[in-house]
Amino acid sequence: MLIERRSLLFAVHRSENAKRTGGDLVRAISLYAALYGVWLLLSGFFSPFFLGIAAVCCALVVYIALRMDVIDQEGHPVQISWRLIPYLPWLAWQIVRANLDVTRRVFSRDLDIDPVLRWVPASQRTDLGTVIYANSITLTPGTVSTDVEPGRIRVHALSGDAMAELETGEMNARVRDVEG
Amino acid sequence: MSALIDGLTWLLLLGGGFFVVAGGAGLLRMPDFFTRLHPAGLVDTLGAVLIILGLVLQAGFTQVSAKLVLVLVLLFLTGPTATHAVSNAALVSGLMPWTKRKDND
Amino acid sequence: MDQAKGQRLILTAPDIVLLTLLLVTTIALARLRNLVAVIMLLGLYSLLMAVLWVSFDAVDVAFTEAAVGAGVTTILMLAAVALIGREEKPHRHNPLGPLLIVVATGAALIYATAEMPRFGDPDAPAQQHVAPRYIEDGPRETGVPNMVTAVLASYRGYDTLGEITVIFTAGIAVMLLIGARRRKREGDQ
Amino acid sequence: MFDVTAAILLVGMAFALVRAVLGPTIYDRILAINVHGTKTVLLIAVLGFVTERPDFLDLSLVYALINFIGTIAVLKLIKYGYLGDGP
Repeated sequence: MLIERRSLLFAVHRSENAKRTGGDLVRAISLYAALYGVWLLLSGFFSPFFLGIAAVCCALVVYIALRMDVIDQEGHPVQISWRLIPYLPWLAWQIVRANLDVTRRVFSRDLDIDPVLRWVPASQRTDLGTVIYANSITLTPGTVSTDVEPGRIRVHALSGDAMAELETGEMNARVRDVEG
Repeated sequence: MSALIDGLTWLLLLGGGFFVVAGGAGLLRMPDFFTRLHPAGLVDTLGAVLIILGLVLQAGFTQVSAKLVLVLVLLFLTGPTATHAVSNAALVSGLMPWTKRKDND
Repeated sequence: MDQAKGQRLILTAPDIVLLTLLLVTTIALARLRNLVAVIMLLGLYSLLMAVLWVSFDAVDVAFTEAAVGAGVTTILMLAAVALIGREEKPHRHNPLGPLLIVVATGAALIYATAEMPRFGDPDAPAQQHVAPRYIEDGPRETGVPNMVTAVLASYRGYDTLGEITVIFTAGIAVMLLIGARRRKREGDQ
Repeated sequence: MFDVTAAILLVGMAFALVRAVLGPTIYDRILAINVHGTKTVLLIAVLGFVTERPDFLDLSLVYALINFIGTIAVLKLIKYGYLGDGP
């Protein structure tokens, strides 16, 4: 039941190794730093009064996050952030290409579409990797991930071409590289 | 320099507007729910990116630009998740995707 | 804010488009029978309304509309629909009487607006009374950068405290009611 | 140039609104309202530039979040029939 309920959002299983470790403290501190940074960015006031309020508010949010038990590898993925950098430009290029393709189909006179619904393999080791892969599929117009199971993703594609491109497995391999 | 930035902004804003309208038109033209998911993606991705980039060009290196980029990041994190959730819910509820060939199983 | 914007008398083109979209949404709302669809369209109505507030330069109202109208209200009404079912029952009474009352009330309200000052009129009583003091001395006296927040949380602090107490009490009462119901159902199983 | 963009966005919003009113399934409406929400976020950002007060952007941020939470809450109710921890 727990798995099914979580699947509404991410459709992944909570991994067994997500038990509490010393890494939690590091993650809590880095979450605090990130929250404080966002506060400074949004507020733009630097008087001691506002900086003090910021410190209290961020501490409260971190405390609530700790109580909700959402500070784990999945909720606060510090370990893969730098490996995402080479992946994002490639993804952006894919998104641009897919956008042009879908736009052409939308405006073509007889709606040049041939939708398919099929499972594609997802060979990521971690849940987070699978989520990145599934979200990358959805971000690329023309393909939408509709269901996620361990090791495979059910994809609805607007055309056979988009599905064929996904089935070459290039995106799958690149997301696996992001995991390291 | 200013004219160049203005020209680029025009280009980005009109480009973004084009994709936003294309997404809306697709939403109306497509035959069923699952095919409508794809034009919705147009609005979420290039439509949003181009318009926000155009605004960033006009705002320059300021707090406004930082907020605009934050809006973009939020849209990119929540957009696909919401799309996945709605398509998954539709699939689970038994909605069948429209297909071109009637003999498809 | 520049003068020309503040003193405008007629609606601008975006306002008219937004009002038209609001009208379409309202008609669809009245015709729909599926309550979940109704709640979602109400969220959309709030969305349009907030943009209209922004267009009227009332950003703080737009904030409230966004947080309360589209956010909290949607969730509360969904929670209510989860308890009462998703389809509206067909009407049994004649809708003509209520329609007459609504039309009469609306006409009276529109008649009353004739007495109101022009939109954004700097000579209106609301702009002449205490507003200049808040605008000129607010930042110095309260140390709060946002003027609306300065008025709500400082000049009218006790008033706001009373409001929050009322809302807090109501919230706790609602949670107790819903929570009690859930526990009873668990006991049944 | 910002008013032109605002006009284009309004056209896009009208399209999404028509789809939200027509349906036919509940999921079509959710999708249309989600798209409409994205366009609203963009429109509020653009309107801030039209009136030359870009501090309206905080509202865009709030909307980007609320739109997402609303969508997920509606879907949760439809899929499971309850909102809290369950009946």
